[in-house]
Amino acid sequence: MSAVIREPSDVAPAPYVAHHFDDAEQQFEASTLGMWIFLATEVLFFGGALSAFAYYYWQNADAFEAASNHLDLVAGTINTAVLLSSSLSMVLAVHAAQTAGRGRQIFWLLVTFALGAAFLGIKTYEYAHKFHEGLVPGPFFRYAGPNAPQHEMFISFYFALTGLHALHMIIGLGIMGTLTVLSWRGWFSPAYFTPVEVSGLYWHFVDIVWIFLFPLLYLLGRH
Amino acid sequence: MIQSLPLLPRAASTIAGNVDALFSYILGVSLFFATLIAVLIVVFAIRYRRRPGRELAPSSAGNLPLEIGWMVVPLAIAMTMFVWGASVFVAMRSPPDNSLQVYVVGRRWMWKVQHVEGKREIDSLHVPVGRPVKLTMTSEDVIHSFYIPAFRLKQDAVPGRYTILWFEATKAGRYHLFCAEYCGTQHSRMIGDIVALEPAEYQAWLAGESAPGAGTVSMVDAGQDLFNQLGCATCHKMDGEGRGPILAGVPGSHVALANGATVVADDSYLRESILDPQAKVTRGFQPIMPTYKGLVSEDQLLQLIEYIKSLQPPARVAQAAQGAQPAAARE
Amino acid sequence: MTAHVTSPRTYVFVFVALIALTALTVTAAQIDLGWMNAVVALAIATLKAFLVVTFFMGLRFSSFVSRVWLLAAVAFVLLLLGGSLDDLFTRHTATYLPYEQMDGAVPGIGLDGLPTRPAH
Amino acid sequence: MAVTAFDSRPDPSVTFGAVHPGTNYLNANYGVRSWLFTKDHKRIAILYLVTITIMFAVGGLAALAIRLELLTPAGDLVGDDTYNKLFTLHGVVMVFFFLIPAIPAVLGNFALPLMIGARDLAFPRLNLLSWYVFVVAALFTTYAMLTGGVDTGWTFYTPYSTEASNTNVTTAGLGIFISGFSSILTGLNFLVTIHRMRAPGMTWTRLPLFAWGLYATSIIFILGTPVIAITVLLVALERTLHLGIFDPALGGDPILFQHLFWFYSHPAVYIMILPAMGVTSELITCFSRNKIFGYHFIAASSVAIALLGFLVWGHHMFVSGQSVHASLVFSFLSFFVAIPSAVKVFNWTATLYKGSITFETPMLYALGFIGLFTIGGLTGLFLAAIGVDVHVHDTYFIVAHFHYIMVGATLMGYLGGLHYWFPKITGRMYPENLARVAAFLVFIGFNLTFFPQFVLGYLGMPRRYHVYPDEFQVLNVLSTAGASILGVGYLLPFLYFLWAFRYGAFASANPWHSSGLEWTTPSPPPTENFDVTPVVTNDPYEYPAYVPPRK
Repeated sequence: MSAVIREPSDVAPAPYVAHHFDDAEQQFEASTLGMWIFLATEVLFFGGALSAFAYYYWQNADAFEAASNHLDLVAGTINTAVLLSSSLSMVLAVHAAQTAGRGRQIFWLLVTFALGAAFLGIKTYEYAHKFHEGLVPGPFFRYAGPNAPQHEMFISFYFALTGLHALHMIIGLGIMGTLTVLSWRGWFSPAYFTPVEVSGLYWHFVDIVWIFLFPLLYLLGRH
Repeated sequence: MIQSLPLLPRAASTIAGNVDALFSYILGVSLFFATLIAVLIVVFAIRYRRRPGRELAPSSAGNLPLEIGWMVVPLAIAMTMFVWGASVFVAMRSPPDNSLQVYVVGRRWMWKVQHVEGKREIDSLHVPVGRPVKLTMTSEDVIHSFYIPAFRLKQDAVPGRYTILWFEATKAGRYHLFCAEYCGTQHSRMIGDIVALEPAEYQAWLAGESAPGAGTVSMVDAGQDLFNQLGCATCHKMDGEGRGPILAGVPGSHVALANGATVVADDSYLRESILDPQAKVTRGFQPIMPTYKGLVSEDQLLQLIEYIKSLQPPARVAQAAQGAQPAAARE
Repeated sequence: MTAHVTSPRTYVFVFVALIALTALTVTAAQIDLGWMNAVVALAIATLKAFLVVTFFMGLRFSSFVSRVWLLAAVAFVLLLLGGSLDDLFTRHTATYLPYEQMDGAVPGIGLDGLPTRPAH
Repeated sequence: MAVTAFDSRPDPSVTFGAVHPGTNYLNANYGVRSWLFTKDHKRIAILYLVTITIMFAVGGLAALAIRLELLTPAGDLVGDDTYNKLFTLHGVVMVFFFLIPAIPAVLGNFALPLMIGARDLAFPRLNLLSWYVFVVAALFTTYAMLTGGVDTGWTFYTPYSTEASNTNVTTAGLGIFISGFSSILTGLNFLVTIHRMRAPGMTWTRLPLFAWGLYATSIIFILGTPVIAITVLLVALERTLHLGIFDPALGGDPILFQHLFWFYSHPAVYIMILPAMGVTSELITCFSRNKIFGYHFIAASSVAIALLGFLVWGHHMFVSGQSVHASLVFSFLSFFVAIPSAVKVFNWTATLYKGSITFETPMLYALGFIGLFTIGGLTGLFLAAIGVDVHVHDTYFIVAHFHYIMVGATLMGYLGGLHYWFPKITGRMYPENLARVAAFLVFIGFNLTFFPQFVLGYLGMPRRYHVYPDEFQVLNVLSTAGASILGVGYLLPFLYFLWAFRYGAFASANPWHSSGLEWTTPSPPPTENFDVTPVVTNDPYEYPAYVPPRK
């Protein structure tokens, strides 16, 4: 195979382009594709747990629906709204990075951070309540009604799914904090906003997970 | 040693012939293709090896009809294997209505068999030749798998549900029973015998004494002899004055252990306590009992357990009965 | 650098739609639709996820490969779900019972012991 | 164009033991820090090579102990629990810490950017991170093994793993969970690299077949690994936090665990074999000096195997209590995997036709791969046919089958690739004759070890058996004898590679006269791989045209 030698580019690449990329375009395309593929992995990660949930829901529909009524619908609905709002502020942060300066970037990143923290706060309140009620799997499980084993399994799923989701939220908060610092240092501009864009993809994905968890966990038995 | 090298297992059930025929068919196809590939590679390797003076010419880099051919032909052959395999499998999973019902419970690490007539067996199963037998199985702990190589049959025994296996033995004899699903420490010792008997012998066996092969001595009597012979009675005294706990009433009861836990004194516990006495020491007693591993056979163990189960404490019958109740798994 | 800048007005519209769909799904859950309740809830959730993916995550501007991978991921979850549910739906021959209920459920079967479980 | 066959042996004019001139990735900088903080894919490949070699030694020693124990029917060497921990150690270490990362993380990491004309993988820092994650996972698992071991088998079946086992299941499970991230990051990196980092002119139909194999493998890394991750995580949470997902007392279904487990673990076999197939494609065409036969079909069959691999997991569950309907569907689908596998074997064989074949060590391994893979693949037919599988499931027939595929074939590919790229990795040649001896030892030893196990399995000897009936002894003795030959065969390359790294003759840029892009840059390559970005103008494997005329 004859390797035809291409003339090296005369133009020095921008400082934010890593050495092994040809240009910022290639770097942006690689980074966003990388995040999409990572999200494909995440889909299967939550999908595995949700498949198990569906498998048991099919067998114990009545018990699961009854157990679902033990969850706090108001808290869950508020949390859904909070998380959707954080997605809006995240997308506005990306927009700010694409078009505006540090001030608006930092503002929207901090709003996103605050809404994410609010979500976790409400979640903590819910968890505390469940512990208090004895609706926690294991030796402290207290439930006297019928189908107690299935209730305990539902509660297991509740903690497993929302716990994994909360873990993703905590990682997301870490990313928001990092982005804020980087933005304050003036990293992002309309010419280079790849980290904000990629982090946004992650944040929205965590939102989507909640969009599915909310009806499956909170709404099954309301009728 | 060479005489004991068989290449095919014995075949002793109605389905075994079908399985072997299917096996032979796939083996034949496999041998054909393996030989074809091997011969082609060897011939090409010799014929087209690098030699001085041989011209190096580009050969064809592909051939569509050939590619389609070696996709379609193997697929067609594979489909015959699927249909045959599926039909054998459906037969394996369709017990006839006139099957003899037997119940099997797997537990670590034994097979407990119970015949409808009330006869019980452990790690063996007596069946009549020429009559379909349907096993309904479950497990008390983890997954086990009831495997009879001579019958070419296997089915997992799964905790929490029933699974079914049926067969019809064609030849009288004694066949291996293996647990094929890994189930912990003594998985490889969870084996037994399938004893296929002629119908008349089977009826005689069914009417005979409780312990298979025990002759006129019942398991309880044999167990009592062993109990005295091994010196168990020196410590496990009936009056509570010995260095070991009173054994009467223990089977089936909840035993509080030295480590604070509680166990249900089932057969496995009794067995473990004889073979590995330090594992679960009853609360209030010293871990001084020696192991009887290697000193008692599996049969003798069962006789001992049977004997221990037969012990009746005069004043504690009620308590023992209460302890033997199936307690809920979670309190 | 490829920047597909979408106007904030679009984002706000999508956000409002998402909130409205949340209200709708909470309302629909209160009405007894039988087995359709779960279907409706999942359909609304899927629509919401579609809005987020398309607008907030900008899938409409992203590469063909990204879309293929996203679809593949969803398809593989459905595959896992479908394969395991197919097994579950067609177990005609096996009765599924919790272990505790099995004792005595079939004449002749005696379970004289219990699973040894670590103390919970 | 017809040219005379060509002597491919290394250039004898290079001096033995002298210092290689020029700066390359190995001598660009020195010191521990320059390795532990490297972002160079070639150095990370070597870090992986060292790590998985250690893990291979650990798993291999366990295998040795298992085979020694099985010399006699009685359990006389080790106790029951020790034996169970040994095969679990062997399985967990070999599957998750050797076979899965072996070819992708070592050979793929090293060769992929070179083969497609990139300066590095798309995410070099992520690449280093994935090695660190891998080391942490390996340490976790090793810790679990050292502090009492695990006795569940590598399959971690519930309820045994959640309820019954009193061993370090949680720690080992977390180790596997963490190693999953390493796999995912590696797969992600490969996918993005192949999509976005190809040199100008490197179109999809010019992509080397090893890169196609890595792409197919990465599909499974991305779509399969997360499912095993969540599954072992749920098992670990069940043991520690008392979640009740698989608990039979709550109505938990052990079969569900098996669905989730095999959804990943069946494709995981293809994680091991697909890159080995890619390596074999490279080797067969290179040492036949013949354009690969049916390039498009070999490339497409890799992706087909990766995708079909996700449709067949239920064939591990024919006797588990899975419904008859589901078993029939999974059996039907399983047979389709045979087609792309057959396509590959036929195309490799056809590539030899009218070639100019030489038998250097990599070629011996490639031919050995075809042999072992053919046997392993054909015995897969027995297992897809449910009627036979019911008999041989969980017997030594299965053990033999998956060792032929996962170990025999994969290690043939791995060792073949290691010999093939050794000159590129180190700039030195390995001792050819000794290497050929080792290749024969591996092939003979492997067959002697595992072929008797097919017979054992059909006779009915179940797997994971510590003690076994006397009639199985002869075949077990044969198997153990084979294992000792195999052990020597695996030890030899380790020793002469170490020797050759220091004392081997210098290699030219292209000692095999291969057509690949990686051979256009010096051996060893500079840190940036290519001084100028190559532009590809030809199809791959333009062999007769490429081979220089004989002297």
